[in-house]
Amino acid sequence: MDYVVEMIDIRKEFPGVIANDNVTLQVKKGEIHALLGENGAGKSTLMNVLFGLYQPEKGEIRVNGKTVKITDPNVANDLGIGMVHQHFMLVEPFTVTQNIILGSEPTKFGKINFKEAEREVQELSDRYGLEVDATAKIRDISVGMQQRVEILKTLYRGAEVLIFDEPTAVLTPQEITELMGIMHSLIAEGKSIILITHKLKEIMKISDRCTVIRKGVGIDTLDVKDTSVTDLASLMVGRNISFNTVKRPANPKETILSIRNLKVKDKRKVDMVKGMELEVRAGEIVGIAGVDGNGQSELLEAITGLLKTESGSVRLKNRDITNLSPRKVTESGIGHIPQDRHKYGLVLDYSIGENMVLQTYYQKPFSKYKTLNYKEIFLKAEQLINEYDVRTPGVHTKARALSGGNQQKAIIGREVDRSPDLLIAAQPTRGLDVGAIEFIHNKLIEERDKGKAILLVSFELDEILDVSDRIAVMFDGKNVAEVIPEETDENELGLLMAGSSTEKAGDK
Amino acid sequence: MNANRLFNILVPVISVLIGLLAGAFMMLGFGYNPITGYTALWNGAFGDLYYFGETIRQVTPYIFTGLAVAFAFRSGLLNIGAEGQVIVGWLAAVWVGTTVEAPMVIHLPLAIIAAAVAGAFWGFIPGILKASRGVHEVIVTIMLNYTALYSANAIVRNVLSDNEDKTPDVAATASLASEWFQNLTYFSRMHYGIFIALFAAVIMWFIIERTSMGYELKSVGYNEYASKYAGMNVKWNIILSMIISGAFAGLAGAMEGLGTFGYMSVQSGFNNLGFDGIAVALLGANTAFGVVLAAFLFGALKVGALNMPTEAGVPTELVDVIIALIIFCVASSYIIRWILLRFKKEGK
Amino acid sequence: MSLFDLLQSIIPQALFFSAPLIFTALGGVFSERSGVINIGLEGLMVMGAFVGIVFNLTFADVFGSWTPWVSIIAAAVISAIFSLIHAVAAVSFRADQVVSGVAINFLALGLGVFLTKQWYGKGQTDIVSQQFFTSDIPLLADIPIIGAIFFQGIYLTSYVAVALAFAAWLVLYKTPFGLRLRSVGEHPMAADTNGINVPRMRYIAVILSGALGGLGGSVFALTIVLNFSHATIVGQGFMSLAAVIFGKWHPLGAMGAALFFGFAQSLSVISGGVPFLEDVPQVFLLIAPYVLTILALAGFIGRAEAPKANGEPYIKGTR
Amino acid sequence: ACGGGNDSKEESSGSDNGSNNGGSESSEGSSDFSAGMVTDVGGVDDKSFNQSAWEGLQAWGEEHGMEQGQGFDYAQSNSDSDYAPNLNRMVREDYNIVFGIGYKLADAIKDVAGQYPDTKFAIVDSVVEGDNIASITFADHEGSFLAGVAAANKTNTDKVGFIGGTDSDLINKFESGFVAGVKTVNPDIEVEVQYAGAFDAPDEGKLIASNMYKNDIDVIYHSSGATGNGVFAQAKDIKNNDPERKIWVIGVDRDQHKEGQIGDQNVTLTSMVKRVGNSVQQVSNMAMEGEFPGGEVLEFGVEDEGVGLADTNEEDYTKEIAEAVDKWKQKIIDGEVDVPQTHDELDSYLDAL
Ligand SMILES: Nc1ncnc2c1ncn2[C@@H]1O[C@H](COP(=O)(O)OP(=O)(O)OP(=O)(O)O)[C@@H](O)[C@H]1O
Ligand SMILES: Nc1ncnc2c1ncn2[C@@H]1O[C@H](COP(=O)(O)OP(=O)(O)OP(=O)(O)O)[C@@H](O)[C@H]1O
Ligand SMILES: [Mg+2]
Ligand SMILES: [Mg+2]
Repeated sequence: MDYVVEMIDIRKEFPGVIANDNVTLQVKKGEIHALLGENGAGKSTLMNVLFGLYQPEKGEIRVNGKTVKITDPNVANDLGIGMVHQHFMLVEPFTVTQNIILGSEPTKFGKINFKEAEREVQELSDRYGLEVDATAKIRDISVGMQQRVEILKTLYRGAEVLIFDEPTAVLTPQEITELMGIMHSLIAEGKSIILITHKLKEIMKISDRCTVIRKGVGIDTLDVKDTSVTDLASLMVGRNISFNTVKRPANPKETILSIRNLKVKDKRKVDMVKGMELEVRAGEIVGIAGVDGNGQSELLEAITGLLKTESGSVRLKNRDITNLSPRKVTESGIGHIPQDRHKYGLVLDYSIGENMVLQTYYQKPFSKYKTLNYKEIFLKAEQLINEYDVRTPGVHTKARALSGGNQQKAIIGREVDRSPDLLIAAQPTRGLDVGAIEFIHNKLIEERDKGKAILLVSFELDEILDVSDRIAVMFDGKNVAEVIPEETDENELGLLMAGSSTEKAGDK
Repeated sequence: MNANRLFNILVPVISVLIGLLAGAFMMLGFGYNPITGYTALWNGAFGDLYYFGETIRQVTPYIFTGLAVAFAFRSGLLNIGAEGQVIVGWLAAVWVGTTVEAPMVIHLPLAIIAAAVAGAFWGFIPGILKASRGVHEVIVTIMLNYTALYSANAIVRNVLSDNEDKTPDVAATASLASEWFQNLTYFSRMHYGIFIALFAAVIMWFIIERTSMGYELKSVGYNEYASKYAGMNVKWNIILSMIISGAFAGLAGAMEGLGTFGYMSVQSGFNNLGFDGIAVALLGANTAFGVVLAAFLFGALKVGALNMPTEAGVPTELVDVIIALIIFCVASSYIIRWILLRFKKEGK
Repeated sequence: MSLFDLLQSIIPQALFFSAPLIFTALGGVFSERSGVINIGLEGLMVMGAFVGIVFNLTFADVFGSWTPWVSIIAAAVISAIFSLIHAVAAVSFRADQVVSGVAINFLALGLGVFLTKQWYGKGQTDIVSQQFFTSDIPLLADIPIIGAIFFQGIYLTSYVAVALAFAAWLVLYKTPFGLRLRSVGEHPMAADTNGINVPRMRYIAVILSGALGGLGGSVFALTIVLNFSHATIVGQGFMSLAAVIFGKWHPLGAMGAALFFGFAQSLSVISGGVPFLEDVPQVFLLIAPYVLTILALAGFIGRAEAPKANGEPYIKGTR
Repeated sequence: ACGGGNDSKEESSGSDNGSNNGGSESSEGSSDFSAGMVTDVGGVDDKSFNQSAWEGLQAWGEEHGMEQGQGFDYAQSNSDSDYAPNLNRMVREDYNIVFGIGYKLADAIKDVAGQYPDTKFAIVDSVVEGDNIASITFADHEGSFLAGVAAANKTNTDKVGFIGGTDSDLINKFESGFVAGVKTVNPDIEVEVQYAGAFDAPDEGKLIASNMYKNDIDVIYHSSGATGNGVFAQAKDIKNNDPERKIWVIGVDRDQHKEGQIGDQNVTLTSMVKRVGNSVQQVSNMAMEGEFPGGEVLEFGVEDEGVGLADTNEEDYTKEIAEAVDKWKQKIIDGEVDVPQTHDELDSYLDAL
């Protein structure tokens, strides 16, 4: 009856793919409605249809009971639908205000009235407690604040229904908590929210109802209070999922990686790593917990040779590898699953087969006398694709055409197969669905059990707590505490990551 | 995937047809008989062995500039500077050809290598600026074109000649000219360079498709971050790509300096070999084999065009318009693919 | 030569030489700010020169002394229409923009000379009878020193160019249109989700570049060359492109760069009277603008950041 | 019209060529004779000697009742690499004599003439050796000398200028003759010489001219092809602002009177005219009559009106000037002055003054 938004029997096709197949979604006024599904299930597509970016082949959309045709985002805006996209839609060199007013600028004599706009933005920000600086440039503000700008954008346009597409994937635990607070205050103002996320716990915590999509088909809509995480997961994947990563206790041996007093500046010459100490031993997984921006990326880039260090040393199996070139580092026995798989992990325009030898193409048997042997290359690729369950039409398919999860599996296959002494995994499951996450976690543990050293960096505490044997907390460029997962919890970790009471935690 | 192959062939073919069709309509519109016009074009390009020889003569540098542009393209760089690289290559070849004395086995290769090195150097500048300072290669190469033009003119006039408009002829020991070809083709200027050009195409194919170097170059072109992550030297690959590209273009200059002309003269403007090379590369889908085919087409169009005013009264510029339209079509291949897909769908 | 004499001979010349470059470079700024690379500026200038001259020759009797002004407007209009080809290819057909620009250059020259031969029966037109003339700006010309340097013997078109640069700055940085145009060049998808019609903005920008390139070409033809042939525009478009980049994609920057080129050019001509430059071989002065641009790009003017989406076709729904 | 000489044979044999009386051969034979020319990159409408040559060839065709494509024709070169194929085309279409217009074609003529010893060739503005080649040259320096005389007689400021295209031997010939002419009349007159570096840089031409006029130079002789357009543009602009200002341009190659028209005034004082057309017409007839001057160098100088000054601008090119010019012209013809052709010759000429 009092649905604000109804999408009925929506069908959307892409060449070769039916992204949405008669999906129905009904959102009540004042609720937080979660949308759940595996990677590629069709969630973003459905929301893009609602926001007017795509036109459905079939189906009906009603807003406040009235049938509408949303031909472009302007129409959606006019209907009070706003969207916070998975990948932020912000113009980096512009200010916060410019981004917010873009497309509906207040003018005076034909000129933009920036004063007026800034005042309005600040007012709106204060009203919802978003704490946004209206005059700052986007490129200078944190990811969390960027997301609040996105929210402001929708509010500025008078959105009554807000769509959040995986808003928490890029946020720190603290920011996630803040975001949930913001969502609650939005609901309190009478807005409705559609939330896409893979994090089932979040859904349980915040949403009222939940719609599950599987492979483009709408499966069910349920009241969240009547269900459980396990139920949701099996609905989503279509089979039972075990959440407690099963693993035997670690059996650490000799030291593989040892980092001493490492100092690194980032590309803008800002000190990011300020005296890092760390050891990783064979047969253990060391997790680095920490809020984004505390030097994790720079630490990894320094280890792998992508960034030059200022001082200190990195030793691998007692060999000094400080400031070696990336290739030398790789050859000395490090595998690296990079944080940004599209930017670093893959050459998207190469076939998946060619991507499989990105680290080894110049070695035998793939290359002899500097001439490539494609037979060997594709043979290897086939083997890895089978072994790591990479779902692709074939080795000649471009990496670009694979879904995120499968791209990630390909990278992991490539890196693990080289059997490095140290495997660095940075955010290996970011944005992936539970099925893929399970697979990857198991792989990491399997490698550990084979006696490899594993360094895991993640912003997701669940992951850190589930997978690691030992946790190093990184704050302000330093290793501020080391804890054992069994002896700690999210709360304590959260505090450590925020840099508070290092001593107290150290005592423990 | 097979369909993709088919498109890759269909798109250039359709583009050429559209270009020629548009040219025909233009002739009709201005009161010429398109059949007469194109017959004149055909005769001017293939009418007899002389014209055929001249066409090959024109094709030779086109293959080189096409390869130059295509090679850079494969590693994500747009070499608008083939024009200037041709000029410095030409200059270097003639310089060696006119000032060095040596037996042919040394002299000719030396002159050719000089051209390649000069072109490579002219490509190295935008390469290193891009690699070390992130300066966009398009703008640097454009600036270098003019720099090459004016500098070469000054050198021809003041260094290689005594204030004249052209250098002396290159020594016979450095000449690519072939009496045998000339006799065969009623004294066309076809020369041995065509073999070097075809060989260069094979080299390019081999480097790009079969070597780890080619793998790196392409990888850097697609994604320099991933390449760096994979341990490739991104900067060096950018430089290398421009060096090889420049060397190809420099060799086009050698073809002119040692083959077609046998000297270098003061150029009042660009000879467009480099800019035409962009069209050749594009039509050839940036592959070595495609470049050779496209070079034949453009060579024939250019040489055949000269016959149009005399035989059909049609201004030669018509061919420039046709070539421009072909470039548009190939560049807009997306829309051709789209239409083809539509046809295919409806055909089902 | 005293400094005053030097300035008085250089500045007005630099201004007249720069004006066509300023017009065209402003066009380049609009186009590239919207995310469409425009290597075709040269061709747009050729088209402008062609139309400007042909119009002038044809309608000199009708418009009398107003002919040059009407001619450049006609040139702007026709070039704007001509630039649609680039817009269609680059925006709608997702063509490689650099390549499409190169094709524009070929097409303009081919078409221009073809039509000239068609209409005049020869490869170049006659000299126009109604060209632009310099004049002294009333009042301002009488200001001591400054007047002589800046306001005597100046083409009005030079001032139009300078004024347009400021207008372009206003439009790009102070109006909704400008904000939208720049957003389209930086992050078209963001613009799209904000309800901005990306293709339309890009079309408008390219058409503007056509109009301004047409102005540049016709002003060049009607102040300097006075007829049209294959050699009327030889590199001025590429110099304008250099000015766009040298000027960091900013209208005032582009103007500054164009003025700098004009300055270098006129310096190279009057070098004879300047003690230091006297002994420099002419070729060095000839290549100076190009080499300086390279050097400037290489570091002396700091990092010039192109609009982020420059050169990328916008395809709805891809990431 | 399609086809070259081959087709024209049959067709024109039926046409009326009774007016064709210049030939020593039969009228049937004379209609068999055909002449073609290959332009340099300037094209037949370059307002310079390509055009002049073409006009000459057309006049020759008219004289013998022919039409373009049937008895005479031209081939246009768009780039330096087109010369050889164009010459070949002409030969292969059985033209009996083929002209190469401009020194740029010298090499191509040399090659092609060697390959086709049975065809007659003529090169304009250069000297090429060969039994089947006639070299047509012009005494540019003599004409320029007269231009210098005119300029010296006209200048009120005692400063004149010379703008050259490229600093080459050919243009130095113009410069030397001009400077010699000026200094001969009045050694105190300053001559400023500047080269634009190109024949197609009107912007450079305009800048240079602007600078020269600013420095009180009042007569500029340009020998710079299309670069000269800029010189005329500048002169006309000055004239427009200040109709009283006395400044002039001296044109080159052909009468550039039209280029100088501004309102009811004209800034073209005179032009150093090269009558390329005459020479082409003349040599064609010689060839047709079997008197082809193969292997010879024909220099067309002031004596045979090959070069001279245009007197279209009656108002400015006064009787006094004309008389002075005529006086020196006679001295050249009589061999009293030996006009310098190079910088070296100029230096010794000036020393001897
Ligand atoms: N622009 C597109 N072109 C072609 N296919 C697309 C496009 N966008 C999405 N798809 C396809 O539609 C399906 C649904 O994609 P969608 O992005 O909606 O999934 P999702 O549920 O949002 O996944 P994720 O959780 O990874 O964000 C996928 O199979 C995908 O391949
Ligand atoms: N150009 C394309 N052609 C075909 N399919 C595509 C293309 N781009 C994206 N897709 C499809 O879109 C789907 C959704 O994208 P995907 O899920 O990989 O993004 P993601 O998981 O959100 O990754 P990330 O979070 O790293 O951006 C994938 O299944 C992929 O097949
Ligand atoms: Mg999604
Ligand atoms: Mg995703």
